[in-house]
Amino acid sequence: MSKTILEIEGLRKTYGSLEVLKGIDCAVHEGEVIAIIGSSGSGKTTLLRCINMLEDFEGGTIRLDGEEIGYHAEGSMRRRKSEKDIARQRALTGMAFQQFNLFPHMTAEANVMLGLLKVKRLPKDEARAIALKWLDRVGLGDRAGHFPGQLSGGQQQRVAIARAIAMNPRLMLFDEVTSALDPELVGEVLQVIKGLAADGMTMLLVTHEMRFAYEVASRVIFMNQGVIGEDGNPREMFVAPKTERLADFLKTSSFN
Amino acid sequence: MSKTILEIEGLRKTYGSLEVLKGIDCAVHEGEVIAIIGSSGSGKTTLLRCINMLEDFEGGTIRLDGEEIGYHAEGSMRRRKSEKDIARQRALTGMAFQQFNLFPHMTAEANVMLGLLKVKRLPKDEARAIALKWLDRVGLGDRAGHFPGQLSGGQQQRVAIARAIAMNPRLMLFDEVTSALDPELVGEVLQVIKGLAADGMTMLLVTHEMRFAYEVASRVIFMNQGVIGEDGNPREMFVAPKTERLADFLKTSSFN
Amino acid sequence: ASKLDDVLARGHLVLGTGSTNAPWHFKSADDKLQGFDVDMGRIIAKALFGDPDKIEYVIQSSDARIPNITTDKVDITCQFMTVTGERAQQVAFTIPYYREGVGLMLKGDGQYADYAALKAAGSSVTVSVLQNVYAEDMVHAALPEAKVDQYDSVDLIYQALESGRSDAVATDQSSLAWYMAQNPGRYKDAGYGWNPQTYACGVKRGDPDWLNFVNTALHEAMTGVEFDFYAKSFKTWFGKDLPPPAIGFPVEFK
Amino acid sequence: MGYTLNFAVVWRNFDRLLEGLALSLGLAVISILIGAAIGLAVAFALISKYRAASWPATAYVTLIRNLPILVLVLFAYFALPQMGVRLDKVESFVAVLAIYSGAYLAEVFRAGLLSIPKGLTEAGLAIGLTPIQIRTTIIAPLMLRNVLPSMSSTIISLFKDTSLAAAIAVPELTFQARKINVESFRVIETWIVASALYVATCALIAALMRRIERRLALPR
Amino acid sequence: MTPSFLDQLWLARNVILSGLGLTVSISLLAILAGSVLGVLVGLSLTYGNRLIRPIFRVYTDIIRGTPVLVLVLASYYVSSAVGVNLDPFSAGVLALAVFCSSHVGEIVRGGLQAIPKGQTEAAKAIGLTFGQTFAYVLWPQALRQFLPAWVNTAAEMVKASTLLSVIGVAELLLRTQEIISRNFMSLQFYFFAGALYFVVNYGIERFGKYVERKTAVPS
Ligand SMILES: Nc1ncnc2c1ncn2[C@@H]1O[C@H](COP(=O)(O)OP(=O)(O)OP(=O)(O)O)[C@@H](O)[C@H]1O
Ligand SMILES: Nc1ncnc2c1ncn2[C@@H]1O[C@H](COP(=O)(O)OP(=O)(O)OP(=O)(O)O)[C@@H](O)[C@H]1O
Ligand SMILES: [Mg+2]
Ligand SMILES: [Mg+2]
Repeated sequence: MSKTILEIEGLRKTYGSLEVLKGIDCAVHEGEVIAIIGSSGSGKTTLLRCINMLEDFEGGTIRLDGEEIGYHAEGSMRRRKSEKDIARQRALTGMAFQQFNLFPHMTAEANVMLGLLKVKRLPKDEARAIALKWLDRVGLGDRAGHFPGQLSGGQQQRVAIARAIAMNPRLMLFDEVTSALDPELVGEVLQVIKGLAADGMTMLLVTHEMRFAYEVASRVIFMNQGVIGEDGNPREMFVAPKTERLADFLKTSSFN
Repeated sequence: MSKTILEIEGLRKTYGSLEVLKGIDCAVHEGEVIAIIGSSGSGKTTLLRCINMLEDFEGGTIRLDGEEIGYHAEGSMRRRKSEKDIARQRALTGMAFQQFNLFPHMTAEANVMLGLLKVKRLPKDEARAIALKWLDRVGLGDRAGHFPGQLSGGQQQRVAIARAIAMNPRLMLFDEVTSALDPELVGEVLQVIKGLAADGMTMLLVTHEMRFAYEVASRVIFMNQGVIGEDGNPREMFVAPKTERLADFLKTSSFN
Repeated sequence: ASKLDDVLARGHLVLGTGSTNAPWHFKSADDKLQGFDVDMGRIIAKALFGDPDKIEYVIQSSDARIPNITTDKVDITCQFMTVTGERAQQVAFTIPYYREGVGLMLKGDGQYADYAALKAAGSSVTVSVLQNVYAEDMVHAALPEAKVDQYDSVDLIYQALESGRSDAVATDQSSLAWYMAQNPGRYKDAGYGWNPQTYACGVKRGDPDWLNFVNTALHEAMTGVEFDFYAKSFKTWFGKDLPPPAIGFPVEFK
Repeated sequence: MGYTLNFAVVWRNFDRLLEGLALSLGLAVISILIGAAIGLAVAFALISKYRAASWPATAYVTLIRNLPILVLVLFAYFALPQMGVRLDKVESFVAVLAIYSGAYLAEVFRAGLLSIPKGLTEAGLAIGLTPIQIRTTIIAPLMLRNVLPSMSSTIISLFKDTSLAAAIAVPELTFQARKINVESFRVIETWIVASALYVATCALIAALMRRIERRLALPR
Repeated sequence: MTPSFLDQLWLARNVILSGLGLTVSISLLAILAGSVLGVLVGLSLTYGNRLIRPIFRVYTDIIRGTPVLVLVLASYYVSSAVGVNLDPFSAGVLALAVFCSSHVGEIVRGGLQAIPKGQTEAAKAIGLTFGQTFAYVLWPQALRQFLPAWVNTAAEMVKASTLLSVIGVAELLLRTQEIISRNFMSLQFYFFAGALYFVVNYGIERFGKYVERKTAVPS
């Protein structure tokens, strides 16, 4: 098996008195495409947000290419890294959100270029070339000058993905990127993700589309009440779930 | 065949220079459940909106139980009816929208009661009883006092349907009532619609869920570029489309 | 050191006054400050520097008269300040330079002919006055039942009469005289005067040298070597010739 | 510096300040209530698709909002009688402040109206409500909730504008303060106390508005 | 009457113009300084820590509740009490700027808080630091959002500049009163001044609309 990109050990996260992640252990290898499934509130989103340090977490470690994310040890103490360090680390992972979160005051192109210019500090020409390349890849080469308000939901989501990918991240995180879309537009976005998978991009994707998880994922993680309930090959898991929980979940989901 | 409820003749509707409905002819009989399918922009929503006079239209007539909707002849002229008359006619059809459009400052119960009180001018007790009955029917008897912000999308959509149904309409119009919902919540709403169909409610429903159209509809209308492309029995149409257009459409849709 | 020394060292006088009340302190058509109050300042400047023009004016509203003295924004304020005991606790008043009385002005073609008619009309009369010390009591001393409306600028009390908001204006006779002279034939004096008050300049308390100097300057303008200056100003703003002070025993010690 | 604060005169006249404050509040409440009614009607006119409604509404708002209120006060009090309209001083000030509030609140309301999704109107139409019923039962109550935060500062400004009534001898707080000033010359002391009254009242208004906001807030 | 008003107006033209000029410069300075200060206030209100936020909360609440006239008097007299001898013009501009800052502060806070949280998160996710997020993502969006309210405040500053007449700044209103005290044509000159104020404010309003249009994001 290829190199380990992401290593999560004993990850714990609470909101007030609510323990949302109760100790997650998991390793992700280069080129894997992992679908994270599970019922609402099981902690899928929270897991992705911790990996990208959009949430602080109380316990455990996350390592990206061997480097600890967000915290470092100081003696026996655990200290949050500086905002600057964290910003640098965040740039190593790309994230696409359910609500797209495009910057409404910038064109598609400018949305993609922002990180390249300000984080990677590329010269403008180079940034533009990369932005256009990726907008092209997601099928929006002709929409580079459009503002988010002028794009359909599916197009906006594709720009958001291009924005994340253009940073050349080690790891892409997708959080239900199709669930705010009309069914007709879902296809466009799934197509883009399939393309990335074919390119060998390492991806973690939270999804409700079991069919899609089945088709594209090399591995499936089933989250259940803050822990990993099952973890394995989609063909095996979907056909013969080991736990009753997963079997129930698959029954209510729109897979069959 | 039973009594004709709705008769549409030569319906034409333009937005500026764009002709969206190019002459629709169609009759709906009591108790029919008609699924309207067709690609984006084909005029499905516009058709429903014309039936409910949410849009003025330029040509043709729509009759509900024999009474012309929205317009009346004055000599050789066609005149828009008074706002009051139109409001009365609108109350004869119920409509549920993709975006629910619940009134956020009213509880579920108050949402349902509003039309009963203000349009039907029922006494408060009676209105409340009817509202509760319908909320119960859609499985939300225990949520009557909740505000829309406190309900899930699926629950909100069910309240919206209850709000329309409670007015005891002759005809229900549904415009993609499930497409703003997370896949997990879609089932709840479809269940409610199936129940209404079983009760013999006459319904027109625009949908992207081919499976659902197949299961519940007694008749399917395929809209294509502003006209009715095909009209018939779902079993026949889906299995052996007569036109190439419909065949193409079914191929790209998520039916199979 | 005394303010007197400061002023002399500075080379000009800082005078606080207003700019919107004729004939006391107002602007000429070519935007020069003028009026009787201004001339009092000029008399002091002349006594200081031999040049009445060595003045820096600080324009201030009525509200600002006292604070500007107490916070040293001005050396002296001459701005038709009525002398009262209460005020004298906060600033030091100079010797008075004018004695004012209140008069009543009516519209020339108005409903009321004179003071007697006003008084007879009782409470149906409204009088407009400038916000002032005991303005209400002042009006009631002459017209016990009249309604009183107070405004914060002179033009508005005239405006009130003009637009029929009031039936009479009660204010300084000097101001009325000036106004009637500017608008001949439109207004008339009701022919009654009362409520004497004196106007004096004010300086900061606790500086006897400065107060004494200013008093001397004003005194000598009213009775001594600068009498011509004072009399000329008096004639300009009040239209009256002053008889020269009697020669011999100083009148103020009689 | 040589000035010592002495509040004795102010306390002696404190009841006059309070009377003035009461009048200020009265003026503000009446004017703003009338103004809110005007503003609501004008706001609907502003967003109307009929030019016959939107044009006069726009003209009204533009004209009134860009004039110093003092000019309006003087106009109503001194110039209107010469045109045959004669209101007494309180009436004429209330009329002016109401018209002035109307213009400001109309803008506030307009913004609120624009933020209400069109779908709600359509849902109302679909159950057979008339346009008027939709405005009164759905749009107005929702809009009011939306605009409460921005209304609070508008109302505070309008309350403070009651001080302009002093110009036409309405004995509200500023007028009383000035009267005490000219009588006693204790300008600094009087203004300290008067403005403390203004600040306190404004804080009270703001707190009240926040309370209404919380009361009307929709559960989620 | 009419011809003589025009005569008087002609006589007073330079005085009125100088008053108008002063009014415009007071307003511009106050708006500029007040906006810069107000942005700082707004930032503190939005992002300040537990210590800073209440301080600025109290600051804005007090300043907003105080009559501008009192701020003007206070700035003029208090400044001299603490030994900074401000001339009336500077003291007046300072007072207006402080007043302006309390309004702008609230406006900025409102604008920033109206931006969906997702925007910050998306910016963080591509690795922008807080400063960059603010500069490229939050501020430009907030700016568009609060422009209309800011224009209102600017117009309010013009109207508030009249209060500087109390400490003797010869702005348009005081100039007008000076003219009136000479010729006693109160209404005519007040209304003329009103018309000039209208022109200035209307100019600001048009300018605001223009900037709004210019910066509008197509949708
Ligand atoms: N900011 C927050 N404060 C408090 N609780 C939160 C917060 N965010 C999430 N939670 C809670 O944490 C739990 C896990 O949330 P999370 O969003 O990770 O679930 P999820 O698996 O992504 O669900 P979904 O499929 O609905 O998106 C839920 O119970 C949720 O209510
Ligand atoms: N208010 C409007 N102004 C102008 N054009 C409009 C308007 N509403 C709809 N259209 C246009 O009319 C056409 C038909 O729209 P309609 O919403 O009826 O399509 P639809 O079949 O419901 O599509 P979808 O499946 O995407 O909902 C589209 O081309 C649309 O762009
Ligand atoms: Mg989630
Ligand atoms: Mg549609």
